[in-house]
Amino acid sequence: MQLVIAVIRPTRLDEVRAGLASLGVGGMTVSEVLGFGRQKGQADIYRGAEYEVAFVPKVKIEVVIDDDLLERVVECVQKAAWTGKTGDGKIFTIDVGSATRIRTGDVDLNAL
Amino acid sequence: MQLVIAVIRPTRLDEVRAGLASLGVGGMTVSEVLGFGRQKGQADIYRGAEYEVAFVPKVKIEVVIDDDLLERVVECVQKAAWTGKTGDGKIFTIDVGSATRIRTGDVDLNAL
Amino acid sequence: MQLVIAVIRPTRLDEVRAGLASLGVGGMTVSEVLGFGRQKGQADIYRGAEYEVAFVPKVKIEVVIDDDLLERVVECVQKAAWTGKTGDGKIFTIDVGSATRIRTGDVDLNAL
Amino acid sequence: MSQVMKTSPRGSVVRFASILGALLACMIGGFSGDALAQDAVLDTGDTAWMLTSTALVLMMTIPGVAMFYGGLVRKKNVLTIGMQVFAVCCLATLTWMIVGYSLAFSGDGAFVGNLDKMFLAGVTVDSLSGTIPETVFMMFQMTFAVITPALITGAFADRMKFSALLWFLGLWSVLVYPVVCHWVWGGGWVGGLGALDFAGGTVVHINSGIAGLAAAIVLGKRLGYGSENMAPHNLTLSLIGASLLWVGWFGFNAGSALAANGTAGMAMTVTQIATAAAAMAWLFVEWMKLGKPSMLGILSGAVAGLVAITPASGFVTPMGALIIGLAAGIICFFASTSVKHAFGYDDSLDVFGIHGVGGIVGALLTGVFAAEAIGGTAGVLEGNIGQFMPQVWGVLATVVWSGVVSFVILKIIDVTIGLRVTSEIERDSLDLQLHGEAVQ
Amino acid sequence: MSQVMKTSPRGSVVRFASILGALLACMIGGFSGDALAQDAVLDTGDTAWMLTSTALVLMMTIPGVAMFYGGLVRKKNVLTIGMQVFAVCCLATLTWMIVGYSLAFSGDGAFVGNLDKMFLAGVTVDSLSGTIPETVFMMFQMTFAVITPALITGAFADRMKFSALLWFLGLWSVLVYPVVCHWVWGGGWVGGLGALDFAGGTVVHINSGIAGLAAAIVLGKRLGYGSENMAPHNLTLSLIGASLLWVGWFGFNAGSALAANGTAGMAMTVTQIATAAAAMAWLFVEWMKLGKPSMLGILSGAVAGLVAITPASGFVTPMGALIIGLAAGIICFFASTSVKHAFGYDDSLDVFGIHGVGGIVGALLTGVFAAEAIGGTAGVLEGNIGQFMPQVWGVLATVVWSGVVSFVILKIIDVTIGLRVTSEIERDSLDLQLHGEAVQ
Amino acid sequence: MSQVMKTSPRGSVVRFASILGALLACMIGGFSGDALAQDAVLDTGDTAWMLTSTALVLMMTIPGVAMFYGGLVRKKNVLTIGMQVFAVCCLATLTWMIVGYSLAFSGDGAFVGNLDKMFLAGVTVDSLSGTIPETVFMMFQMTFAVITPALITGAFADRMKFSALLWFLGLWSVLVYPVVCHWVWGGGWVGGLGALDFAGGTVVHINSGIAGLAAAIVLGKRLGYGSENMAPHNLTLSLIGASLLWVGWFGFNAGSALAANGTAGMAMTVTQIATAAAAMAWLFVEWMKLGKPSMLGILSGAVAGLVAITPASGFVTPMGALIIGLAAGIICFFASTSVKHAFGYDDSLDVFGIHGVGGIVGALLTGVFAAEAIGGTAGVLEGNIGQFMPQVWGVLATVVWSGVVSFVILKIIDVTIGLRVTSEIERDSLDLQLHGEAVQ
Ligand SMILES: Nc1ncnc2c1ncn2[C@@H]1O[C@H](COP(=O)(O)OP(=O)(O)O)[C@@H](O)[C@H]1O
Ligand SMILES: Nc1ncnc2c1ncn2[C@@H]1O[C@H](COP(=O)(O)OP(=O)(O)O)[C@@H](O)[C@H]1O
Ligand SMILES: Nc1ncnc2c1ncn2[C@@H]1O[C@H](COP(=O)(O)OP(=O)(O)O)[C@@H](O)[C@H]1O
Repeated sequence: MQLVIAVIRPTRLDEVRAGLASLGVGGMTVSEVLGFGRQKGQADIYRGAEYEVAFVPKVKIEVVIDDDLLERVVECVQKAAWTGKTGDGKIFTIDVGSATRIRTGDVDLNAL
Repeated sequence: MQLVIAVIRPTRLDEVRAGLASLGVGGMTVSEVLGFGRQKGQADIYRGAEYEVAFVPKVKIEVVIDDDLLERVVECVQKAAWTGKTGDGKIFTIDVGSATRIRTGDVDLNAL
Repeated sequence: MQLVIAVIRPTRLDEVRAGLASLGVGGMTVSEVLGFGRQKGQADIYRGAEYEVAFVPKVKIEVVIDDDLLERVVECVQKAAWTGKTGDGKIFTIDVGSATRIRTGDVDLNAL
Repeated sequence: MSQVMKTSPRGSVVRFASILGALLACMIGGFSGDALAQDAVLDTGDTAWMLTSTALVLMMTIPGVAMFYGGLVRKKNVLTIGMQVFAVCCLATLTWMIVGYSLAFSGDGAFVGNLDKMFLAGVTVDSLSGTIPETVFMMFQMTFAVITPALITGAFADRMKFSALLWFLGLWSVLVYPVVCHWVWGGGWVGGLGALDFAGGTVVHINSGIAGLAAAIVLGKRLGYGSENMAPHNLTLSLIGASLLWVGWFGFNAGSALAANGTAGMAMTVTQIATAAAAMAWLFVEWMKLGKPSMLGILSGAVAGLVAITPASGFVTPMGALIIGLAAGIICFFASTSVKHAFGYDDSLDVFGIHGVGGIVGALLTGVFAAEAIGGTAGVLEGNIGQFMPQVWGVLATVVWSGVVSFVILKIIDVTIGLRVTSEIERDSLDLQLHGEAVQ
Repeated sequence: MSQVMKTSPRGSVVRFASILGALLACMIGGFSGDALAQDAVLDTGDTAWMLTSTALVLMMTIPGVAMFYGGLVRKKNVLTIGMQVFAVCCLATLTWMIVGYSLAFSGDGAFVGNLDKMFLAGVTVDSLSGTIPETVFMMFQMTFAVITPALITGAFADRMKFSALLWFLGLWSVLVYPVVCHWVWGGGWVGGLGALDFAGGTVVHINSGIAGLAAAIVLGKRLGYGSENMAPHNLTLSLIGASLLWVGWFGFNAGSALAANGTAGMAMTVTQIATAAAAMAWLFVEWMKLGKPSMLGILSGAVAGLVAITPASGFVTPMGALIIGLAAGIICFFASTSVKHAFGYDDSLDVFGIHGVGGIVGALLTGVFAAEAIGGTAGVLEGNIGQFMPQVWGVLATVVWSGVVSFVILKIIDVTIGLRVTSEIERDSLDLQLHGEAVQ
Repeated sequence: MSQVMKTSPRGSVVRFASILGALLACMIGGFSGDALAQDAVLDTGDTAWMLTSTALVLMMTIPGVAMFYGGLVRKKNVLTIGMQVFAVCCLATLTWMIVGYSLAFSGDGAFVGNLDKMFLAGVTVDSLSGTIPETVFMMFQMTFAVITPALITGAFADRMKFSALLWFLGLWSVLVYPVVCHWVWGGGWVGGLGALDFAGGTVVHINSGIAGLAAAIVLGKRLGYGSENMAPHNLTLSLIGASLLWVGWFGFNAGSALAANGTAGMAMTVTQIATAAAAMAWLFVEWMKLGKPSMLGILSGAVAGLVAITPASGFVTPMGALIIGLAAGIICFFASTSVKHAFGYDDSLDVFGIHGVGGIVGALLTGVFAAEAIGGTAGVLEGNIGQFMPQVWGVLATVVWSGVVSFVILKIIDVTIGLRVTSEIERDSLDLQLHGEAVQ
C-alpha cells in the first residue's frame, strides 16, 4: 500500500475528492496546513505598511491506497488540483507497512 | 523504528493516550483533521434545507516507536479507540529512517 | 528523496525556515499540532483548582528533500530549533517514493 | 401616523404648565403674551427619552444588524457584510442630512416633500417639533433612514461588489426611503388615507424586505447555493446582534410615541410581548417540523415578532400583541423555509422572509387588532371594518415603489459598473479580496 | 422597599406643579377639582428614565448574561447556554404577562398577590404607578422577572436538557419569583417587617443563587469535572458580557428609585464605587493567593460587587459602598474557590458563589451601613440595631422558599421527562446534539 | 466650557415653573420664600438624560474601548488589553472618588482644585449642580475620568507589565487628568481664557493622545515591529467596539449639554454628521492611496470624526460639522500612516494618530467654525479672530502637561519596578504569561 500525500489549494478540495471517489477511493484524511514555497502570501497592507505574508493556507490530503492504484490516483489528483498557477502544490508518495480498520480489525487492503 | 498513524474519534483520544502510556510510550503528536469515509457527517438542517456534511472531525495521532513494540502498539490503539460503530478509524504504519531529539542530539531509539 | 518531519516549538519556526532557506530548501508544509511528551503543559488554575494540561502546542514541519541534503537538513533544523529545554522536539525522516509538482507535472527532484 | 411632526403641545405636565402660565400671565399681567402665542414648549422629559431612543435605534444598526448578519454568513465574508452595514450607516447619514430629511418632512405634497431643508437649512437649536427640539426629531428619523438600507444588505450577502453597494444603497436612500417615509409620516397620501403605521412596518420593514427581494433576484444565487453548506458561522455573534436589536427596538417603537408617556409605555409593553411570543412560536414549529429547536430559529422568530409589532405598537392591546406575535412567528417560519425554497430565490439572510413578510403581517393585523382605548383608532375586530383597506393600500404602494425603483437602480448599476464580484473572488473570500482583511 | 408601587406623587417639580395647579384651580375656579382628586401626575422625566432603565435591564439579560456565561463554558456548549438565556427571556416575559405581574403586584396578601391583573387586565395607557405609567412600572419589573431565572442557567451549564430547562424555569418563574417579589416589594410580609432591599438583593440574587445551588446539587457534576480542563473558552465574550451587566446595572439600581432624582443619582454612584472596589479586591486577593491576576477574577469581582450593592444602593453612602464592595470581592472569591471545592458541588459558573453569597453579604451589610441621610433609614452603625434582624429574615425566607420549591420542581421533572442529557451528548457537544449547530 | 458646574437654573420649563411658583408664593402668601431663595431646582428630564448619558459613556469604555482595542491586537494578547481597560476602569473610578473629583471641581484655583470633596465629602442626595443632582454630575464626569486613561492603553499594547500599567495609569489619573480637567471645566485658567471645549477635545483626547505618544516612545517598539505581521486579529470585535463608541458618544457629546434641550439635540446632530463624513473620507483616501477600502480604515475614520467633533459639538452648525469631519478623516489617515512611519515610533493602535491629532484638529477648528447661533460664541469664520488663540493655548498647555508628567511617571516606574515584560513573554503571549488565560 501507498500513502499519497497531496498539498493542494483549499478551493480544489471538492474536485479532488470527487475525482478520487470516481476511482473508488472513498476514504481520506484532510488537514489544514500552511504552505511555504514559491507562491507568496497576500501582501498585507496595514496602516500603510506592507508586510509580505510568507505562508499560504493549503489543504493536505492523506490517502492510503492499494499499490495498483498509485499511478491513477496521482494522475487524478494532479488533474483535479491543477489551476496552472504557482502554488498548485505537490504530491508525495510513501510506502505503508500495514493498515488496520479499528472497528473490525481488518488489515491491509481490507482495511481501506 | 515505525511511525504509527492512527486516525480516531476525538472522544477516544484520552483512552488511547492512557493505553500507550501503559506500554511505556510517553510521547506522541496529535492533530485535528477532517475525515472522509463511510461515516457521514451530521446532516445539517439550515432554514429547512438539509445539507449532508461530508466530513467528520477526527483526531490524527502520530507516534514513532521501536519496531519491537509495533504489534502491541497497534493492538493497544485498536482496543482503546474502538466503539464498534462506523467511523472508528484506521491505523497505518510506516518505516522511519531516523529519529533525533533536538534538545540532546540523541538519535534513533534514544531520541524517543 | 526523504520526508523530514520536525516537531518543534512554535517560537522557533522562523529560525528553522531561515535555516532551511540558507540550504536552498525553499518549500515546506507546516501544521499546528498538540504535543505530548516529557514537557508538561502550563498548569491551568481556574477558580482555584489546578488542572495540568497534558498537551503543549507545537508546530510540525514536513519537508521533502533530496537524499543528499538529509544530513545537513537535520543538523540545520536541530540547531535552529534548539533552546536546550525539555520540549524542543524531534526530527524523524522517512523514505519518499515519488514527488510530483501539480502545476507542471515535474516529478521527483524536479518537483521540489 | 404617530411620527408625524407635531405643532401642538404634548405631555400633560407641560401642557398643564403652559396653560397655567398663560392664565397666570393674563391675571397678573406680568408676562408678555409669548407663552400664549407659542403653541409648543420643550418638555425635557420627552426630549430625554427621544435622545435616548435615537441612541438605541442607532445601536440597532451598528452594531446590531452588523452582528446579527455577520454571524449568519460564512466566516470568510463576515467583515464584508459588517463593513457594508457600517458604510451604509455613514452614507445614509449624509444623504439624509443633504436631502433626505427635506424630501421626507419638509412641505405637504401628497407624493414627496420639497427641498427647503436641504443640508438641514432652517433646523436651529431652538426650533421645536412638538415638545422636542427639531434636531432631535430629525436625528430620530435619521436613525430610521439609516437602518432601512442597512437591513437590505442581508438579502444579497456574499456576492455584491462594494462599489456597487455604495451606489445602490446611496441612490436608494434618496429615491426610495424619503418618498415612502413622506407618504406615511410626512403628510403624504398614505397617511392621508388613514393607514396606521406606528413605528415603520411599511416605511422600514416592507420597504427593505421588498428591496432585498429585488436585489436577491437580480443578483441571482450565491455560488454553491443548495449544494454547499452555508450555515451560519457564528451564532453567538447573531445572538448578540439580535439581542441588541430587541433592546434597541424599545427606542424604535416606544420612541415613536415621540414622548415619554403612557403611549410609549404601552408600545414598549406590546413590543416585548409580541417578540417573546413570536420567538417561542418559531421555536416550537421548528422543533416539530425539523426535529430540533435551533438558535437560528429562536432569533429569527424574535426578529419576526419585532417586525410585525412595529406598525401596531401604538395601537394594540397586550392581548393583540400576543396574537400578532404568534402569527408572525409561524408565518415567517414558513416564508423563510418552504416558500423560499419553492420559489427558488436566494434571499441569503431572509430579509424578505422576515422583514418583508413580517412587515406585511404586522401592517394588516394592525388594521385588525387596533383598539380605540390604546391609540384612538378602532380596528376591524372592534367593528371598524374600514380600517383594513388603508392598511392594504399602504402595503401595496410600498411594495410597488420599493420593488420597481430598486429593480431599476440595480439594473442600471449592473450594466454600468457591474453588480457582482467575479466567481473567483466569491469562491475565495470577499473579506480578503475586497478589503484585504480576514478574521483569525 | 423602594420598588413598592406608589400611590403618592413623587418628584419635587411635579409635586410642586400639581400643588400649584390645585391652588390655582381653587383660586380662579377655572378648573374642575380633577387635579386635586387625582393624587398622582405623570412626570415625563421620571418616565423617560424608567423607559431607559427598562431597556438597560433587558440588555443585562440579552445579551449581557448570555455573553458572560457563553464565554465561560467550553466552546462546544456556547450556543446551548446562550439559547437557554434567550429562551428563558422569552418564556419569563410570557409568564409575567400572563400571571406573574398579577401575583406579585396585585392585591395586598402577606404571602402572595391575587389574579386580578392576569393577562395585564386593567393595565391601560393611562393608569399610573406613582409618577410613571403603570405599563412602564410593569415592564421595568418584567425585566427583573426575566433576568432572575436567566441567571440560574449558569449553575447547571453543560448538562441539562432543553425541554427540562423550559419546564424548570417556566414553573420557577410562576411559583418562586412572583412570590418572593410580592413578599419584598408587593406589600408582603418581608417588606412589612421593614427589611431593606432597594433593587433586588434578595428578590433577584439570593433567589437565583439558591435555585442554582439546588439545581447544581440535583443534577450532579459535569462529566470530567475535576479532571478535564473546563476553563472558559472565550473570556473576551465574558468581558463584554460583564461590561454590559455593569452598564445595565445602572438601570437596575438607579432605576429602582423609580424616578430621575437624587436617589437615583446616589444609587448610580454607590453602584459604581462598590463594583470597582470589589473587582480590585478580588483581583488582588487572587494575585496574592494564586500568583496571577486573571480576567476571570476581575470580572467575577465586578459582578460580586454589583450583586452586593444591589440591596444597599438606595440606602448607603459612597464610603459604605466602598466597604461593601471590598467585602464582597474578598468573600465571594473564597466562596467560589475554597468553599465550593470543600463542599464538592459543581456550580458550573458560580451562580451561588457570586449571586447567592454576594446577595447575602449585601443584604446583611445593608442593615449595617444604611444611612438615614441617604434613604431615610438608619442602620446598625448609626445605632439602629433593630434593622439587622429584618435583613436576616428576608435572607432566610428567600433561601428556604427558593431552595425548597426549586428542589421539588427539579425532582418532579427528573422522574417524569428527565433532567439531564445522555453522557454521549454531554461528551460530544450540546450545541450539535441538542440544537444542530456549532460555532466555527 | 459647557460642562462647568452650574449654579444658575436651566431648562425653560423648570425655570418657568420656578418663577411661576415664586410669583404665586408672593401673591397668595401660602408658601415660604423657599422657592425664591433656592436658585436651582431639579429637572427630572435633564436628570433622566444625564443618568442615561452616564451609562452611555461608561459603555464607551467597557466594553467599547476594550473591544475596539481587543480586535486590533494579535490574538495572543487580546485578553491582556481587555483586562487593562477593565482594570483601569475600576482603578480610575476609585481615584476619582477618593481625590480626582475634588481636585477637578472643588475650589476655584487657576491651576488645580482643592481637597474639600475628597471621598465625595459633601456630595449628598440633595445637592444639585444646575438642574441635576450633584451625584449625577459627578458620575458623568467620572466616566470621562475613566475613559481617558483607558484610551492610553492602546499606545503601548502588547508590551507593558500589568503592575506597571496599574502604577502608570493610577498616578496619571491623579496627577494629569484632574488638573487638565480643572483648567478647562473646573474654573481654571484655560477656561478662563475663553477656550472652547464642549465635550473634551483637550481634556480627554489630546490628553490621552499625548500620554500615549509618550508611553510609546519610552517603551519602544514591539518586538518584530516592521517585520512581523501585526494586523488586527479580529476586526469584527473592533467593529462592535467602534459602533458602541459611536453610540456612546451621543452621551459624551449631547450629554455635555448637561440638559435635555436644543443644545443636546444639536450636539447629537453634529456628532453624527462629522462621524459619517470622517469615516467616508478616510475610506476613500485609503481606497485611492492603498487600493482597497478596509474595515480598519472606515472604523478609524469614524473614531477620528468622533474625536474631532468633540470639542466643537456645542458650538458648530451641521455644515461646520461636515467640514470638520472630512478634515479629520483625511488628516488622521496621514497621521496614522505616513507620519507615524516617518517618525518611526510604534504607537500600536494609533492613540496619538487618532485621538491626539484628531483632538488637535477639532480644538483648532472649533475656534474657526464656532457659530454664534449655536453656542453663543462666534468663531474665526464669523469674524471673531480672537477665538483662535485661546484654542491654541488650550492645546499647547495640555500637550505640555500631559507629555511631561506622563514621561516622568513612566521613567520612574521604569527604573523602579520596570515597565516592560521580558522578551520571552512578549514573544509567547501576554495572555498566557501574565494572566494564565487564553482565548480558544
Ligand atoms: N520541499 C517541500 N516539502 C514539502 N512541501 C512542499 C515543499 N515544497 C513545496 N511544498 C508545499 O507545496 C506548496 C506549493 O509549492 P509552491 O512552491 O508555492 O508552488 P508550486 O507547487 O506551484 O511549485 C507549498 O505551499 C508547500 O505547502
Ligand atoms: N484510504 C484512507 N486513507 C486515509 N484515511 C482514511 C482512508 N479511509 C478512511 N480514512 C480515515 O478513517 C476515517 C474512518 O473511516 P470510515 O470509512 O468512516 O469508517 P471505518 O473506519 O469504520 O471504516 C475517515 O474519516 C478517514 O479520516
Ligand atoms: N514517540 C514520539 N512520536 C511522535 N512524536 C513525539 C514522540 N515523542 C515526543 N514527540 C513529540 O515531541 C515533542 C517534544 O517531546 P518531549 O518529550 O516533550 O521533549 P524532548 O523532545 O525535549 O524530549 C512532544 O510534544 C511530541 O509532540
